[in-house]
Amino acid sequence: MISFSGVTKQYRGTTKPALDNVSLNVDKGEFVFLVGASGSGKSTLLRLALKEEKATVGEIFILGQDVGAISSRKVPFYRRKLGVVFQDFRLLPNKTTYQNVAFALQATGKSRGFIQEAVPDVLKLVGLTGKEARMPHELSGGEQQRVALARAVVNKPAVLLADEPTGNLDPMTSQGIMALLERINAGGTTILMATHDTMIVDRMNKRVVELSAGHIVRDDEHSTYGGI
Amino acid sequence: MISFSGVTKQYRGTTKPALDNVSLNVDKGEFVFLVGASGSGKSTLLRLALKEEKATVGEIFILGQDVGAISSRKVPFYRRKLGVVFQDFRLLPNKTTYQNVAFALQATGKSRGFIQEAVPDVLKLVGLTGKEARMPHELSGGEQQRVALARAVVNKPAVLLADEPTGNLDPMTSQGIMALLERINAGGTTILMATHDTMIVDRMNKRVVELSAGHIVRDDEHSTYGGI
Amino acid sequence: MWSMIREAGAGLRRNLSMVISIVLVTFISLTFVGAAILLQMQINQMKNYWYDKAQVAVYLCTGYEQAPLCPDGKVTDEQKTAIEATLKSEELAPLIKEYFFEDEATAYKNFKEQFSGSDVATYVEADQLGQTFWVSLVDPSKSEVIAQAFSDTAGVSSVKDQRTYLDQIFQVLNGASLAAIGVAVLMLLCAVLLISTTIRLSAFARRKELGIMRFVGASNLYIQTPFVLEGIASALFGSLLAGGALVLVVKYFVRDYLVTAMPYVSFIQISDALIVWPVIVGFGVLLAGFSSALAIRRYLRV
Amino acid sequence: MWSMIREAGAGLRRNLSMVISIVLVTFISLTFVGAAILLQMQINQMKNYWYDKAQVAVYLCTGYEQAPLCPDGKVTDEQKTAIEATLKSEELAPLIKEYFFEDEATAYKNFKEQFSGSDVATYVEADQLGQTFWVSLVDPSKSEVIAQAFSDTAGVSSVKDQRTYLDQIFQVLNGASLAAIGVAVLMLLCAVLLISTTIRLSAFARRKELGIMRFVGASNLYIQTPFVLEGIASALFGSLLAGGALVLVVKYFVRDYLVTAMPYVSFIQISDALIVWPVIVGFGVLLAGFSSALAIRRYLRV
Ligand SMILES: Nc1ncnc2c1ncn2[C@@H]1O[C@H](COP(=O)(O)OP(=O)(O)OP(=O)(O)O)[C@@H](O)[C@H]1O
Ligand SMILES: Nc1ncnc2c1ncn2[C@@H]1O[C@H](COP(=O)(O)OP(=O)(O)OP(=O)(O)O)[C@@H](O)[C@H]1O
Ligand SMILES: [Mg+2]
Ligand SMILES: [Mg+2]
Repeated sequence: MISFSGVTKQYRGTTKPALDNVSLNVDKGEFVFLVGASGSGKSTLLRLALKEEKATVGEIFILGQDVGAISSRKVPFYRRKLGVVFQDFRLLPNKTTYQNVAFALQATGKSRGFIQEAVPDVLKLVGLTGKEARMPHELSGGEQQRVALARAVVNKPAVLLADEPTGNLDPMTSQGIMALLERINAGGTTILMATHDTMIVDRMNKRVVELSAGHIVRDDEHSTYGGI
Repeated sequence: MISFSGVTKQYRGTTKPALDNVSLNVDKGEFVFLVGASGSGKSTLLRLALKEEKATVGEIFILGQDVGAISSRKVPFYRRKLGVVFQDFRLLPNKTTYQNVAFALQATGKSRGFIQEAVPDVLKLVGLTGKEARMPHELSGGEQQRVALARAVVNKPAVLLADEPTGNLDPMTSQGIMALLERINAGGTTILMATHDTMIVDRMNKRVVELSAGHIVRDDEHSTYGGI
Repeated sequence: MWSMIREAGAGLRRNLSMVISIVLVTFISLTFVGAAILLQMQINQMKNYWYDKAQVAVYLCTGYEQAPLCPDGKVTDEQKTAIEATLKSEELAPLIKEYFFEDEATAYKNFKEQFSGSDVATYVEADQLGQTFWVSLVDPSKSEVIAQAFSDTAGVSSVKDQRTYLDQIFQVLNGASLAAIGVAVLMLLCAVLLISTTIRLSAFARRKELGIMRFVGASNLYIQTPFVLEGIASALFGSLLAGGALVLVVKYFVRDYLVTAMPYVSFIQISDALIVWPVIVGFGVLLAGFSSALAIRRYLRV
Repeated sequence: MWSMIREAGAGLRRNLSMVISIVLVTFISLTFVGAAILLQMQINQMKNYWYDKAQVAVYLCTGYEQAPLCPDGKVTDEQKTAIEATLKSEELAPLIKEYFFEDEATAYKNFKEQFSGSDVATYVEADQLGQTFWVSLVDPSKSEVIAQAFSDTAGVSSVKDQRTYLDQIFQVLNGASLAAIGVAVLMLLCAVLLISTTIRLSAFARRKELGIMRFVGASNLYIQTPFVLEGIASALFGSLLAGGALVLVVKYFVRDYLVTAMPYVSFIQISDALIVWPVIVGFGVLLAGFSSALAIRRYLRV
């Protein structure tokens, strides 16, 4: 599903690579935590998977596609097959819950009829039924992240990339988001999630990949944050 | 030196005042900590003192001047009598240490001769002799804050306002900045410093004013952060 | 599609003073482009009307000429026959499409008509105008040959190619249209710069939204279209104004004023301006479309 | 001061395409302003030269006139004496500054000079031009009185006020300068909008620095001066170009071309364009200074 082989990424103007000869395989339906200190390269790995950046060396295959070989014209079509969530939600502040989710579908050229069916469904999935007309600032952090999740999964992507999706949330709210992610994962979506949150990793008991200064230093099934 | 009487500040578009009927007197040469939870109004109080914002109700006298009555044309001349430091240093990234300090003097119309005398003096005071030609990104956080402090005191202001000046620094470095502030205070400068840092407040044993939701809830001489 | 138009409208409102500038600059530049086109049309019109009709005049002696021109006084009938023979000669005949003889009475009638209202008309008498052979050439640019053939012929006072008068006028009109093109090119350059700056400002204001569009997989076309529409809309307004201005100029200045002031010149019609209008609008829209597409593409390339 | 100029230079480089636009727009607008000024100078020059010299011509009969004008043929000496008496009469004398009599020989000489190079010159003989009383009026606008006084006088063919010819020319020139002013006003509006937008962009790019300046107590003057300099510098360049363009137009078009083409008209000199240059530059600089000062003041007001 996701395969990195010998991937190195060096940002222009830096001396040390952000990722250094990383190889990683994630199978269909897996739930993988990406952990590591700040600056260890977690976000860089996700950005490469999204083709927001190009790998300096190495090959990345996602959903059977050679990510490095996708022409810039094809990138949007590739990204539609992925879902993404970020720490800072990235909602449009002047659009309601419904519009924020619908926007992602409009932008990918979906028909009005499809949008009118899909959006309420996904909002129900994330538990936001009744809050369709709220603006982002009228929602709590956890609710905003649910909107972002709804937007990410409304296209039914096979892969969901999450970069510290609970970073701005308190433990209770984080719990709710993780439960939701687990449900999405149970539906067959492969999830790759970067996080700092020890508690979450420890409770979930999933595969953990640890990065340190751009190297993978640990890759354990059913592990905890600090555990071996 | 600094006197707030019955000051209320309500930002436009908000329902709760950020400061609510605050009265406070600071004498010449005092060192006062302003503590309180996030959003309690510490920065707002300092901003009112700087006349960056106007009080909604109440009077503020600083250095014998009625701050509310200063015409916008006179504001720059008033500000020259104050020194200010912030958590994020606010240095110009494309100017050296020397230039960052000299800039404050140029902007207030000081002569070239005066600048050439005053800047090395103040850099020696903050312990940056030898680093005059460094750019901000070539300095550690503590050193950057020293540059900001040098810039704040180069005009020999009678009052120094500091808004969480150690907020971005580790405990060791904070210690150095606090020692420097104590030295400046010993030279006769009145200091009003907003902070979150329990350790610093506890060690310094100075007057502590605590804000909570815009009210002064404590005002003790020689106190600690949590103490009564 | 509808949402794209709304986005473009919001962008225009955001940068109102830039948009006004674009409208003004495209208005002025395209007005000058249009003026240059209309001047060329006017030149063509005059060429069509006059240039092929332009003949070589072989003026015969009237007897009133200044000393060296006609030593023998007024042209005699023998001289006239000789001149006509030269026109029919093997040498000249193949070059000449046709010629006709204008006698003194006809010349006077034409002269009176041409200068009616001018003082000169009252001074000139029929016999002063004299007789003329009007020669139409197969190739009107070869008038030199006729001039040479009659340079020393007795009874001929002078040979004049009417085209030399016209060429002077055309030269002035051409100069004016070059000047108009010069102003237009500078202003078009300015329009392109302004459109691309505005598009970038607009993209900067919407950078957050653009970022979201990109990671949800919006196609480049979807992302770029509102910006291109925005560029086109502002230029469109300017070019419509320019076309309108040209129609008004042709109506009030050319048709109402010039046509009355110079009744013997054939001027362009309002219909010509109406043809130029869509040309100008199309040109403005294309230009704006290209420059905004280029600007947004460069801005969005990471 | 030096550092302010450096700041302004950095600001200009940052918004290069805006600055180029400002230069082009001020260039074009001030060229048109200057052209309007020069046209007015030309009108004044022609007025000075011709308008006060403009006289009322009382043309006497030559005998060549068309039927109803001079039923008695050529003017007789008695008629001339009567006409001169009317000019000296109590009624007319106070209105007349001076008059003089032009005989046939002088008229012919003047005519030849004026129309040298034209065909008309070859047709006209001395006795056709006839004799004329040239009347200069105390108030040149009162020519009607003279025309009425001689409307039925025997021996007078017609009375013409030379000013009527001039007024037509002036009307066209005035129209041209109004059109130039129209273009200039639109472009100046555009320049003001562009300058204020650029200043705001510049202030936005330097907002961090401006914040620091404000809390260290920099005076408003110190903060605003670089922005005003920035606005002035870009407009200055455009207005210098405009002045240069006008001087070139006057040199190559007016002095070299028109003066040769129309030797009897008095045209403006290069020195006139050199006077207009500083006027235009001053105008451009003031405009830019005001609009950037206003823009930065509005931006910095919190
Ligand atoms: N656009 C960029 N240009 C240059 N260097 C970058 C860029 N983005 C990241 N880096 C550098 O690459 C390294 C890895 O950064 P990355 O953001 O992947 O870390 P991270 O593990 O996500 O950290 P965090 O937990 O703070 O989000 C860091 O040293 C960072 O400074
Ligand atoms: N410019 C503003 N407009 C509207 N509300 C504001 C503005 N600045 C501050 N506030 C509000 O005023 C209140 C007090 O803010 P202030 O920044 O003074 O708190 P603080 O004590 O400095 O907090 P912190 O420790 O986080 O810096 C908060 O509720 C804040 O949201
Ligand atoms: Mg990260
Ligand atoms: Mg604060």
